[in-house]
Amino acid sequence: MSVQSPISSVNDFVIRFANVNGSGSASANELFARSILRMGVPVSPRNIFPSNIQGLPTWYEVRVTEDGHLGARGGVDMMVAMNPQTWDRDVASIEPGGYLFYDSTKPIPASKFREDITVIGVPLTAITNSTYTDPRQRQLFKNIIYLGALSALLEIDPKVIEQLIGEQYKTKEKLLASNVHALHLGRDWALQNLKCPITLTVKKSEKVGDRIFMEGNSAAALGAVYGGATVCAWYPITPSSSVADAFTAHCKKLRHDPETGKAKYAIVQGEDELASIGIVIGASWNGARAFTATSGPGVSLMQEFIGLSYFAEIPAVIMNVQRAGPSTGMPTRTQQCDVIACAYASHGDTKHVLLFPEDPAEAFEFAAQSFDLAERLQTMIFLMLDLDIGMNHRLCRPLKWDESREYDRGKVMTAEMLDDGRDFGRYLDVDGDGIPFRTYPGTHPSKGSFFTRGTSRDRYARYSEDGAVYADNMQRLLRKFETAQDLVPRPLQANAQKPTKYGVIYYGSTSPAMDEAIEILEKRGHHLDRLRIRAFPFHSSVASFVADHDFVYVVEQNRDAQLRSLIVNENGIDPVRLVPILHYDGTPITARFIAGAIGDHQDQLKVTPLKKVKS
Amino acid sequence: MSVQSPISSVNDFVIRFANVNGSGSASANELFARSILRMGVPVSPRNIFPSNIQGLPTWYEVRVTEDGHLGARGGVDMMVAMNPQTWDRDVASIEPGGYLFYDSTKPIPASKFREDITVIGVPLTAITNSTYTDPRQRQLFKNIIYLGALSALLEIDPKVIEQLIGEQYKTKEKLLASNVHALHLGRDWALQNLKCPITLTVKKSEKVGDRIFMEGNSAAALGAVYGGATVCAWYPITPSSSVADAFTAHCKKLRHDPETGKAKYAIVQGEDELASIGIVIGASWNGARAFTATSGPGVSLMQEFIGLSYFAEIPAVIMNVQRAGPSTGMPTRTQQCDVIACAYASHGDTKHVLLFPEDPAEAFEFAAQSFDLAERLQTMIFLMLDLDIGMNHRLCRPLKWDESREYDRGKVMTAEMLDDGRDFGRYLDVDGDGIPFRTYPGTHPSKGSFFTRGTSRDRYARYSEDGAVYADNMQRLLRKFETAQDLVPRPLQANAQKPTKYGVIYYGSTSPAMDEAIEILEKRGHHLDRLRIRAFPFHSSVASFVADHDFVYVVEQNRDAQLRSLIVNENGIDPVRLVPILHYDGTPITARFIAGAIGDHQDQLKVTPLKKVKS
Amino acid sequence: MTYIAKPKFQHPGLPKNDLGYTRRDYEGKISTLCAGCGHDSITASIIEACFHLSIEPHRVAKISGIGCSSKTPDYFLGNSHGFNSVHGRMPSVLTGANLANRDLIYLGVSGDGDSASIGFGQFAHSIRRGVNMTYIVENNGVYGLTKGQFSATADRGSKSKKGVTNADSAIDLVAIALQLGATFVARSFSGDKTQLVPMIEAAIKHKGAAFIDVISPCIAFNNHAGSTKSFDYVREHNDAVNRLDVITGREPITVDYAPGTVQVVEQHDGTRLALRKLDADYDVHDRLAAMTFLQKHAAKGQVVTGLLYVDAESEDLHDRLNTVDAPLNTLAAKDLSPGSAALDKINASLR
Amino acid sequence: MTYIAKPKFQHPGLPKNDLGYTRRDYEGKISTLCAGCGHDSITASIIEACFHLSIEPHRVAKISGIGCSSKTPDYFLGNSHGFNSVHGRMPSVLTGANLANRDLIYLGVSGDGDSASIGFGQFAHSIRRGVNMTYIVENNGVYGLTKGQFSATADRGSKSKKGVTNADSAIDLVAIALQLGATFVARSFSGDKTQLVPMIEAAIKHKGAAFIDVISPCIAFNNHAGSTKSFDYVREHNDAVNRLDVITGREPITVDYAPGTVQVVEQHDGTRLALRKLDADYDVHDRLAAMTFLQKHAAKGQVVTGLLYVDAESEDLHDRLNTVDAPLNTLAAKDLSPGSAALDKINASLR
Ligand SMILES: Cc1ncc(C[n+]2csc(CCOP(=O)(O)OP(=O)(O)O)c2C)c(N)n1
Ligand SMILES: Cc1ncc(C[n+]2csc(CCOP(=O)(O)OP(=O)(O)O)c2C)c(N)n1
Ligand code: SF4
Ligand code: SF4
Ligand SMILES: [Mg+2]
Ligand SMILES: [Mg+2]
Repeated sequence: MSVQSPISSVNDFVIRFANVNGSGSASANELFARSILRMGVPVSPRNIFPSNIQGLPTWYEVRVTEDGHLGARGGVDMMVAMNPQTWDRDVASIEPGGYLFYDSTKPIPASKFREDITVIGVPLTAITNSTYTDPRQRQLFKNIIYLGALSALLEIDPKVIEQLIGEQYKTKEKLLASNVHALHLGRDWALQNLKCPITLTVKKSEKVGDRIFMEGNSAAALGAVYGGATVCAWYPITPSSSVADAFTAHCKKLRHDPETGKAKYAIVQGEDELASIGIVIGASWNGARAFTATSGPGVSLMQEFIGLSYFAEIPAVIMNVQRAGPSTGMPTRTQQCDVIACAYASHGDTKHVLLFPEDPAEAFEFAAQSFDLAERLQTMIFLMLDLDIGMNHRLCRPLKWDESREYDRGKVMTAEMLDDGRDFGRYLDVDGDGIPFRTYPGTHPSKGSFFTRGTSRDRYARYSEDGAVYADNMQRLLRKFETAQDLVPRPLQANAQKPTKYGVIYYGSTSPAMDEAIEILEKRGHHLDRLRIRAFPFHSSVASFVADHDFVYVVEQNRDAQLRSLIVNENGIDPVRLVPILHYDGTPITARFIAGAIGDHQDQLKVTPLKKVKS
Repeated sequence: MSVQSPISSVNDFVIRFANVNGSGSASANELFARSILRMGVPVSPRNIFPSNIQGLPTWYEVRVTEDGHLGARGGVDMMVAMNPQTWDRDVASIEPGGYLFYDSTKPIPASKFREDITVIGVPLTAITNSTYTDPRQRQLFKNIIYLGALSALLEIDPKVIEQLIGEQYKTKEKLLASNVHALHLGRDWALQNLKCPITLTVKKSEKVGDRIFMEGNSAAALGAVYGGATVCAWYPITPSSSVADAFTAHCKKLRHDPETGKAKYAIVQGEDELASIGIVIGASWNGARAFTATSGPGVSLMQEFIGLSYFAEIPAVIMNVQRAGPSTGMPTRTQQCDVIACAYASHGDTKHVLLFPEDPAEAFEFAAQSFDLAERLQTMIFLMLDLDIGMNHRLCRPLKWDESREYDRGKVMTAEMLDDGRDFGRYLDVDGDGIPFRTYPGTHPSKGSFFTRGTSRDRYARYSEDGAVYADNMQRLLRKFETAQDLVPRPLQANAQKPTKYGVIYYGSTSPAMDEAIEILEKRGHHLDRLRIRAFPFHSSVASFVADHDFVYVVEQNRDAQLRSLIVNENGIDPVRLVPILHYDGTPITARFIAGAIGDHQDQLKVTPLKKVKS
Repeated sequence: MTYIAKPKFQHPGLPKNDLGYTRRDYEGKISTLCAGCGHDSITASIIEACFHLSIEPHRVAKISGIGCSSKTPDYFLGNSHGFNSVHGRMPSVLTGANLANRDLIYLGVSGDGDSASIGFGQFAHSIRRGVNMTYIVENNGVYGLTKGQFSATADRGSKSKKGVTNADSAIDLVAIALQLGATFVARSFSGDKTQLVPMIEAAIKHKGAAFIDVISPCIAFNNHAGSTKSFDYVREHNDAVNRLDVITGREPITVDYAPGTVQVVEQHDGTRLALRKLDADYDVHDRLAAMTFLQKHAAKGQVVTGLLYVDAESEDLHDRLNTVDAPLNTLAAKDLSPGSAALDKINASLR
Repeated sequence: MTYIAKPKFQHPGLPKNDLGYTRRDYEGKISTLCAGCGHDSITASIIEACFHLSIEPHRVAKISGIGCSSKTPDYFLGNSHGFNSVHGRMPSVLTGANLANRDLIYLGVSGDGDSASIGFGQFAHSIRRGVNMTYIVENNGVYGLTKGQFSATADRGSKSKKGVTNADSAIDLVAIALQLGATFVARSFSGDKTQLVPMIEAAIKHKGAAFIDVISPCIAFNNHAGSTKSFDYVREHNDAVNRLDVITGREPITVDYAPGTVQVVEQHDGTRLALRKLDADYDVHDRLAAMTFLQKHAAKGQVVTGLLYVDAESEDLHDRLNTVDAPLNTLAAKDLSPGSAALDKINASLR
């Protein structure tokens, strides 16, 4: 075997499955992850898939992490190499001392292996073909067979897997049995032919607790259900399509009138993103809660409508599941690269509210809240998800809903109020918060109607091209944006164990990698206070946080340090104080990367005089 | 008359014509401006028109300015009040001691006038109706009649006007004669019935020199003709439509093959802005020089394609004639409000080149240059015009063209080069400047072809979803953007007469108002060095300029200090050092406004400690 | 356009409709369009139709894109909410509005540039979906507001005011609407109020996507010789297939029609459309025949007007989506939020 | 899809065309589509057609939008430049490319989502303008690349793989293309290479907007019972009106056709299309009849295929714009810049 001693770990390793897409491996791999979870051990799986439907390489990575480190880690301790196309790359990516698991049916020349890893061959094709004849069955059951073998090698409780299979095929007795059979085919072969277990093992634990395992897109969609969204218009685009799919599924279960069977929602697949956002704006204008889900190219196409939302003050929600840009970019890779495109979306002077959930639980909460914010602020709210939390299952705290919660429909003038003689000026700042009253169409036979336009009008929505009237309105919109600062989710601060002059700002899906990086950095002797930004515009505590530290790192998953730009620009902060830490190759950011980049910078700091540090 | 003594001035006053649009006043008013110009006295006219076709108020303002102050001044010395709709506003806007010229055919109650102005009534309708019977003739000639009366009052040489009429109706003898007749009707009435001249007069001068009088949109279009644009695709939108109109007109005159009569250009009115920019991108991809002209809403719609241009590295030119935003905004008002929308256009990490011409002469030069830049840099170039310079006639230096100038077609690999065995990688940085070679479609039977996409690909344009490959490309694009800094027009610096710690940065149409403001400020004892930015990305001299001054004002015609944001963001400058001076009511910025805002701030500086100055 | 403010005073003797409203109650702001613009006549017809139908004026939502035509919703139904949205996107905004509240009447007003050029996609898809709306295109063959460029409905070979000949094939929105499954398709002429008013009434009463193409000459830019959208041209080439009477009440049809000359169509809500045939062979229920008829006459340079097709059994987008009867915008947290117990179940299923 | 690299070696005995190229010279990268995808058959037909026409492989520009279909230009004509642009915008990109260089052959490849949903406007307007191109829609009734949602060409009442019934009216791109003035309109089936190959050849040889709708089943998401775009469904309902032979040389038509069964169409460049009629009454020059025929058969659930309409006298956008013969992208400063003397004159006129 290898000179290098094998990596030894209980409940803390990374295993990666290299497959071909369309081969049915996804469900077997997910079963693998879930079975560990059921053993009480936290896992964090990630799907790395190509932008096509069938035949190209795809990977499924599972980080098994007793300590609950849910960020990507980097490196692979065990590779399940099922794709000859990517064999070389896959073998190369294994950590020294790691394991290679492969289908040994056909002999593979020795040169294709490595000296410093442990190689485990299982004749998967042979086992499969000796049992199954149907080609599709062969393809599917081979996956279950390797799962069985792995359960033996890693000491995963087969009962747990059986139970999961049982849940999956509740009503399909036959499929259930044949899957269990395949599982044991693999397991038995391994137990009989290999030294089981290896030095990577799973041991029952209690670390999962009451946490749930969910995709961010599904959580956001559920948030929209709870938040009272009734109209969803969307256009398919990776990685956001599953938001609409999930909204449809949730609504089918939760939103039909029990008596009539009728739907308390309307979902329209638009002919494009312009139609989708147009439908959302029309519905919101007319008093329904409406949203769309899209990704970068869609956001680009929606720009004109986003400006209309800003200026005509129409509530609306866009869930932007970010992928690598620019242009078509890498549709199946993750980034946080639309921060500027959303914050300042549309031509002219505009600013928009952004929410940055860190995980599915927050995606649920913020999604529900986004409708309150949209209606309160009468403007566009962007829920900034990304592929990493949107399309991957992530362990998170259980979702909660306060039974007594009412929706904040914002300032809506009713027929009664109009009859009471309330002065209605659609763009009148009655309360000094920049937020005017609106009326729903059809409210009152003779009062409160107005003509909505994206163009020149006065406080009473009457047409006006007067410069002073225009400037007055633009200033009010700024006031409204200031009001937003205190309504959106506040940043969360966590201080280092020791007082420190250094801070770090981060947001969204970077969260778990950041938490883990802090631990690594602390071990390296670097202490940092943390601020997780959860929304734009920034609460005043962001500026204070920067003011309280000599340097603040801003960790982002984009090239151009987009959030940092916003902080500088909106809070008047000297950019030299904000050090960008940027990860933008389309893979999820890792603790190793963050700790490395910040650690190096901190080390340098000790030798470089303050002035020379280039941001 | 008035207690206030009348404003007295030779060759330095502002006269404003208040009319109704569609009434044919525009050409008479332009005749007025041109006649003064022909007397050698600089004028700066501005059209203030509504977003409709007929029947709404419109104003034409002429600043007569011996000193050559071509910016808007603010205030009105003489109002020609031809529109009863706006009478009250118009009368109110006259400077104390100013003049009101009106149609006295119908008596107007005394309460409708002011004490502190000189009122001049001419029974225009009566004079017109006693001579003409046809309603359209009446409408048109009334304008010429007031022009005649004004010529007497202001001492404009009637010969000059006659000559201009002659040029206009060269081939239309009859129209010529009747216009001259109308002119004298008005002139004679005034000479006989009024005290002529008044205290505002025009006197022959030599100050115009060899300057020309042109609209920026027409100049930019001519620049496109000289710069070799062969494909223009556009969609009508105010205030940019006249770019395409002018390009059509120029091409008709200058770009037909003398022998065959065939067109050396193709102009397509797209069905919308998405089609227009798509056509431009397709044409540029295929090796033609192509452009579109649009305004804010169009820029919003083009965002996806702009990202494609950035990432797939397709040259293209967008002439953005800015109007007041956001959303539909005020289509007939001016702003510089799309700076951010263009600089960071599209989702994902993107940056684009912007050019900021100050007047028609520069619009011509930059337009021509934009095609060289687009092809050299293989990216989108925005020519940032605005309504103020785009749709108004502005006096500027004559246009020049170097006969020997060749187009810079950038790095294009030819069949010969390919046959010579040159390594062709579409996205290969062969020269370290970030700019790769491209080939035109159809170049070579077996070499140099490639597949263009807005998505994942390597240096040889082969499909790749590899993270390292992606990041490598994104870094090269940054390098290319750095290269752009030294290719785009440099900022122009003008230092104060005395050494000063203060500077001011400005750009585009703000230019003449800024120059004038400097004079005013100097009189007030404030000395400022000036830097006119002419392009983004910024040349290194921008950062040095800021570094060389304690404070730098950044004068802009938008609400959100957009250029200032760019300077801070791209040059890492402490925002506290850049003081925004913002004018954004849709009217052109004035010297009075700038001098007032900067002057006040400077005055304050003397009393406020540095730290407390809020940007 | 005149700048004299409209007097608020209503003459007590003004005729009232069933709800007690006068025509004045259906008017809006004073038009800022050019004097003589065809669009203003359409505005007048809309006012007349709504008055005649005794619609509650505030129960209409008026939605438009951008253009002279799209400005008109400000000039009628002043007590209704209006939305002058963005260029070419009226259909999507209207679709959304309709989904939010199925109880209002939706009037979409657009121009030919708005609907056939930039908005052709949205036009098509809103019709395919069967959105319950009255979709009016005020078709002048040019972009009025941006000063007279050809739009996509300009006929091939027709001349612009500046003398340029249009080389592109025209889009006939009526033909396309038929092709795309609109359940009510009509064409009229802004100069023919007798035809237009009942047509608008019928469209409003129609359930589903009702499309009316109204040729509406642009006085300023497209009313010259060589144009096929001028008053003169349309008057000369107008070929009306039928005349419409809309009968809303329960009373029997009293008007006397010569036998065989009338086709009566009963719509969902009981409204009956009495169609006096001008072309004897024309059957408003035959989509295919309508398309063929149109093509044939178009080839001869004729402008076919009238109610061209109607499907009385039409359904709308709400039917297709099976939405609840209550307007979605009236549902509150108690109707929409599944509650914490349901959430606990969901949590449990995710472990 | 297979991951084994295609061998570069060409068998010396491979058949060659007039220019000496083998089929291999018209191939591209290895397809990454699903095994059995209809689109791959279209790719093969394009290769065959180009080989047969003896086109210089690098003188074609291949332009597409986004989708599985839009990926295919990478899989044929590897020596041509290709442009996989943005979703739904192939037509505008192609139009621009065509304007820049009238000497290349333009092949636009799109999907039904790409052309009928997001790109419906661009599809329509490029056709109205008469852009000289071969516009192929690889029509599977779904969005393949985003995993099987209905596109706008999905028939009303047809079922998705998940069992959802499509409620919206379908867009028939062929009918719309006819309506919009396309001068060459055809439909075929990816499974019928004998029909498709000459059709592509004829389209390439056509001057003007040539549109081909190719039903191209999606193996992964739309090949089930209930779909009207499955292999089985199309095979069963295919109703071909004619079969085409393309004769490019000067030689007389040698194939023997029964008298009265063939219609010969000569296109601009002398290419003759010999149309063997399968439906005796069908006249490819009658646009109106074609539309009627289509509608009637569509109503019966039939998928009409064949060359449905051709105008041999067609002109293209360059004709309409009267552009010079030399490709615009070859003009240099001396051709384009009017020079300083002209500028001095302009200056003088502006004083
Ligand atoms: C995105 C966008 N592009 C262009 C414009 C400029 N624009 C305003 S109205 C109009 C055309 C209107 O034509 P049509 O719809 O026919 O209306 P009409 O004025 O003729 O009634 C255009 C192009 C705009 N407002 N928005
Ligand atoms: C602006 C934009 N919206 C959405 C997408 C996502 N997307 C990629 S392909 C596609 C649909 C393709 O369908 P179709 O054109 O029918 O091609 P097929 O895959 O079926 O061949 C969509 C919606 C995108 N790339 N760009
Ligand atoms: S420009 Fe034409 S469409 Fe617009 S208001 Fe005037 S006449 Fe009507
Ligand atoms: S998903 Fe459908 S269209 Fe896409 S490659 Fe697979 S079979 Fe073809
Ligand atoms: Mg129009
Ligand atoms: Mg498809």
